[in-house]
Amino acid sequence: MYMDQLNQAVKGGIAPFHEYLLQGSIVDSSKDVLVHRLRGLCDNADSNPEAFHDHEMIFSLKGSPQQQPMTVYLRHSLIQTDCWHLRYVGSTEFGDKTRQTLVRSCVDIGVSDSIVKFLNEIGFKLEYEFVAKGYFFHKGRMKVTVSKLFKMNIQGDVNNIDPLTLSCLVELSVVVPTGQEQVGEDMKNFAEQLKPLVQLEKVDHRRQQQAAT
Amino acid sequence: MALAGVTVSIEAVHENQIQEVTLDGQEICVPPLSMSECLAKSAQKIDFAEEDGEEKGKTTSEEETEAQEKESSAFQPSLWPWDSVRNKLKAAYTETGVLLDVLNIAKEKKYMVLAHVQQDTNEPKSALQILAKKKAFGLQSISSGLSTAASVLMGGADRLKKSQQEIGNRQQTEFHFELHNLRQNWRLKKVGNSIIGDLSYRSAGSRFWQGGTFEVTKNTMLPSEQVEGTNTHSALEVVIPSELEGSSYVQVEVKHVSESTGLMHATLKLPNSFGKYPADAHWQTKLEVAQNVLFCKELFSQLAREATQLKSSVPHVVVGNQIFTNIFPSVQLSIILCHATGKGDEKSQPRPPKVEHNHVLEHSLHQLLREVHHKTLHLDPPHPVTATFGMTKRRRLAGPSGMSRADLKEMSESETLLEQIIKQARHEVLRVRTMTTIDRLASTIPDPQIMAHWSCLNSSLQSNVKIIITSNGYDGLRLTWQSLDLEIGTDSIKVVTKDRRILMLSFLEKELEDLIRWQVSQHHISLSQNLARLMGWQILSYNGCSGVGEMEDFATASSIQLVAPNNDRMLSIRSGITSGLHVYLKIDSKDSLDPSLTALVDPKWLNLSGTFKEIDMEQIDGRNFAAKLEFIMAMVKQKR
Amino acid sequence: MAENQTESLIQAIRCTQKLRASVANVFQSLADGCPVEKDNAVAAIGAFQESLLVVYNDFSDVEKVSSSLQPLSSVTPNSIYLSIDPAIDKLPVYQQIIQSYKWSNKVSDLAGYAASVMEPHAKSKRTTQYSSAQAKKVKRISPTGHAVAPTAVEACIARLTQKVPDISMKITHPLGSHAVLQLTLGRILKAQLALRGLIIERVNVRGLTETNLDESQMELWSRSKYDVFQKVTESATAAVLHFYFPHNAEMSLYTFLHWFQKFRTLFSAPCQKCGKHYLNGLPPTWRDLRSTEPYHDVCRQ
Amino acid sequence: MGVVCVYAFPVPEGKSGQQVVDSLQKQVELLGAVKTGNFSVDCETYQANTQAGTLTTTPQRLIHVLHNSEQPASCFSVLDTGTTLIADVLFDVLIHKLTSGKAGKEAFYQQRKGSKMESKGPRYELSDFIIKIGSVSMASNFKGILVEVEYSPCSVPTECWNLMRELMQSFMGNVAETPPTLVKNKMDNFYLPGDTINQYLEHFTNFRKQTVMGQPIR
Repeated sequence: MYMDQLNQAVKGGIAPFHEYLLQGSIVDSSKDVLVHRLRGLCDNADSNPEAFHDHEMIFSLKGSPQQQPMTVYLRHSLIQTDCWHLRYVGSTEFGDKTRQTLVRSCVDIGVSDSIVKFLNEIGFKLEYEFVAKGYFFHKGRMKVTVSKLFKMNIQGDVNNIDPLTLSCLVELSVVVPTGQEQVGEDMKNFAEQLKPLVQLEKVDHRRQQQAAT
Repeated sequence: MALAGVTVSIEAVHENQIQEVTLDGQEICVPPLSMSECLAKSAQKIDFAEEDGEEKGKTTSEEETEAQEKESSAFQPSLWPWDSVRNKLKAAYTETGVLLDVLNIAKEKKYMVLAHVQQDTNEPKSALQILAKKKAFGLQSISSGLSTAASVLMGGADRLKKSQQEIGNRQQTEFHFELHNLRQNWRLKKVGNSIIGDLSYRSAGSRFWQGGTFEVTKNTMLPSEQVEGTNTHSALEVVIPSELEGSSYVQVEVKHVSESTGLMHATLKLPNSFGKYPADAHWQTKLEVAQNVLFCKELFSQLAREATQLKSSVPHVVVGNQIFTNIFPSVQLSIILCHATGKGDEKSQPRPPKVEHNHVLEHSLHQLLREVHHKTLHLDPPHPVTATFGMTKRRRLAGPSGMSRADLKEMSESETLLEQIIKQARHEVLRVRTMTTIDRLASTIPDPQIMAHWSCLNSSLQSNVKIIITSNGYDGLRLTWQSLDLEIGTDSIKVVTKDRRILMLSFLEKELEDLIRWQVSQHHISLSQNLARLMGWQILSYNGCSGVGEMEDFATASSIQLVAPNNDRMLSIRSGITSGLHVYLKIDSKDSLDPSLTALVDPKWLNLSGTFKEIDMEQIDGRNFAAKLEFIMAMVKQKR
Repeated sequence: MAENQTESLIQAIRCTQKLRASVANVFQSLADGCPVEKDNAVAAIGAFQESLLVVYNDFSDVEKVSSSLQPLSSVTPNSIYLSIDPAIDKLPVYQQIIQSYKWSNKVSDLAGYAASVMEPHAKSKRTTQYSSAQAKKVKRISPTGHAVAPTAVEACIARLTQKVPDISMKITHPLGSHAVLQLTLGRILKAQLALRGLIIERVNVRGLTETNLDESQMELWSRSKYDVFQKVTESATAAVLHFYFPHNAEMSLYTFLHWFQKFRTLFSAPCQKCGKHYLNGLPPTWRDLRSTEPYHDVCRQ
Repeated sequence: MGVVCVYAFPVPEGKSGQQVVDSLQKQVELLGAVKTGNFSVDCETYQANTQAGTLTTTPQRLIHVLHNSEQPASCFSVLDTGTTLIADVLFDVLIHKLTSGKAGKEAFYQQRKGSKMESKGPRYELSDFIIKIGSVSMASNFKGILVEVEYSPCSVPTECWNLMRELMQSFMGNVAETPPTLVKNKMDNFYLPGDTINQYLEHFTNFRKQTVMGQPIR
């Protein structure tokens, strides 16, 4: 069943999945409190929070002006080093203001370790890269990550890193097959419970980018 | 250094004060004082009686000034040695002043800590004796003041402690304290005015529809009204939904259909004591029992759902609170949910004949459901963290590692609880059958010996047993062993013999029995073969399936012909599975030789004649066949 | 002097006995009492006096004899009385010893011959139920291979690792104290060996790339999905039965491993009988138990 | 992952491809192999979109995207430089994004016309061997026959080459005299799923070249 759906999607060339996303940030000093709260709220309260340590590289393909640039996000786990993950994120659906969360189509692809070479050879260029460290929680299918971002002093060297800011990025996300709308509500409710500590909101990246430029 | 001139360092004479000179002239020195002792001593030197009212304010006000004061006043006693006597009248007044100061200092910790001085009470005392004449009065006044102050303080502390304890004791029986305890073990929330708790397994991964909410109320009954002897009175009561009251368990039985005719009405009768727990049981037990009821219900409903959905050649039957399924022909597995409400509506039911409840299977059922729960919660965390969540690591890597179709298929397969428990039950039945068969054969067949070696590492679906067939007294001779390895699976037994023959046996005991009996008959032949070789006899022929003689019920008899070293005696041994063991001996006698053949020169031709005669093995001395055969061989040879 | 000593000792003992008897007599008569009659009284007193006199005499005897005895110093060890023994030279001890020595030498020689003569028979047969004394002795050494301390198992495995270099071994204890050996044979296969003490209870052979579906299931129980490894498992099981020496578990483990390491050439060695690799979809999956040469399943006999 | 050898089986003159396939099938069945369904390996080739303008910075690369029914969860992409990427099947979506223009914009890559090749046929199992007899077609024209033999328990070619050769020669004859070049180059290494795909790609490229040689350029 899953395969059928997938094949259809592949043939149609549309991403079969949508990501619902809320973002926020918290200063380092309060991070422990948040982690503590999350442990209580999420599943597996009995075990220690799962730590992660990833290296993310952002590649983009820019051709002539007639061509729409294309960006992909490549993540490599530094804990399970055989795991590489390529992600393509579609444009955000903003039309609907009533939506509780940011919704965007996405394609998640597990890839083998030759991916960097492959991307370079078909014309992709490395835009920037960073290292993310932090904790992962889940409640049902909701993913919560508390990650600290580090900038890399030397390109490609994941050990020589410095923290980017004095705060942590908090993300609440769910990836579901197209057409499951009630997820947003669940996420909003969950975000409410973290309220005084961290404000999870839908972030308009485009507006941010415009503000920056 | 040298150019700068000679440096002269000055230090105090290293000399200790002599405390006592003993009769033999030895000097006992006062050990040098440490810094704190020094301070304590100089503090004691202060004649507080000397201080007047003006200074009082200063001492309390500032630490540093006080310290300075101390230093300056430290020498006063020596300057005014006799003044204390003169000021006797003034002393009474000053004393109270000092006490006030001390209390001030003691109360406000920031000025001074009293601990050090108290520790050194012994030492000052000896000093006190020496200085007694000089300033006995002043010091005594200080020490008495201090002790009064200390006792006041201690008294206060004691009272505080006592009151604290009293409060604690009182609270233990109180509602809020209990609630606090409850809160630590169970999920509670407040809705309106009532407190609702949840005893379901949802937070542990269960997806069962039935909720397990309970209400927490205050116990209005006073402890005095309680029946004496029950010291478990608690101020808190829990109200459990009626469908979760009582207690329950899941009964698993494996039985032979032929043995119990009225299968369908083998409804479970509960022992009378079961399902009742005192109405005033502690809330913890109540909740635990209720939780168990809920768990059993979930387990049973899950199994029942699977039973109806599962397609099998013999359909599973779900009747009321019972599930029946055939695991082998005429062997039935029944899973029954027993729920006793414990409401006293129990009719005095006749005790049913004791049916064997399989605790192992019940336990593994519980374990299986808990595993399901665990799996719904404990998903593999994604790495990198953006990766798709909800897949195992293996599944995530399936694409990039190019996993084959077979592996993927294997991974996606999952078994239902019912299937798993049926498998386990099958294995269990099979194992018990094998065990009893081997034991029965081992006890009925005295010669050779059958030994079974059950392996200590078993899984719930597989176990191994090695069967070794030996003859008593000859087990040092490894070649004569007949051994096989049985791997008991879920519905068949795989047999590997020592010479690497693979046999698959079905679930029928008969097959195993036949196999072992056949191996026993084979053992006799191989034993004779090896014995013959060792005794110097020759093996003329060996026939694994001899066609002559009595027909066996199954398989075939085997036979072996042996000839003595001198070629004049011959033994023929025939070992059949059902026909038993027969030994025939041929002794050729020259007299019985055909007279026409006497012309033959070569004596070997003489051996052609003669008839085989059966030896009555019963009459031969020896413990078992091996010993008897050896005896025969030796005897026959010797006669020559 | 020694003679005198003993004689006087004997005499002293005798006197003491006498004294004892007389004293006993006195008391006896006292205890018996006597019918008190007028004329009898004097006689009775006389008799009593007499018996007392005897006691007195005896006592003085004892005293006399005891005075003649020399006090024995209790410190002196008994060995001092060796000197009391007669002169060695006069006794035939030496000859006797020589003789018995020769005799025992002869016995041991003959026993040696007998042993060498009887050895082939003895090896072949019985744990001798005839000579019961020996049988009992044999019985007492019951196999202990199953009850070996985990540390001893580890030490044994460490020894075996050196002896069988082709196999890399890892000890795990998945369930309790009994070890499960994880064997990896080159790039060919891996195997699990369930041990009880040092006795092999189960072998399971699987492919190098075969992974466990989930961690909870032990590899020991999941059968390989490849026919070839199932066949090898069967061969190994049969070999375990063959190499089973309950009295020398380490040896049986070693011989098994030694045999098992020949599966290094599972895919590459041709059958010794038909000279081919391939037969019915399988390579030679049997290794001869003695020569360890590869054979196809059907080619081995 | 076992060792896989892929051979192009020649179609003699005067025989149709179907006849050869049939006779091979019969041979394999005689060996005792059991048919276990069908298989397919397909290959699609993409090239950089050169029409988009002269300013393009995209290198002139060919991307071959292959799927093997034996690895249903994977999508293989091979560049003409030899770089092989193995990814989830969802990678197709990304390829689609790369090749489809949006909102009037041009795409980076475009599909080569009529380049889709496929090898399809029955799949047999013989003990631990998997034998696949595939007919290669390019744009629904028959191009030739590819026989794939996999020995799954072993993943080092040197170990099991002789074993495999004996089996292969028993139904293919001299075709399987030596290992395929790709396997020969890494006899002593572990065989990986990507190697199978590269063998197929090599054969596909050969077939394509033959076509080009055989037919005058249009």
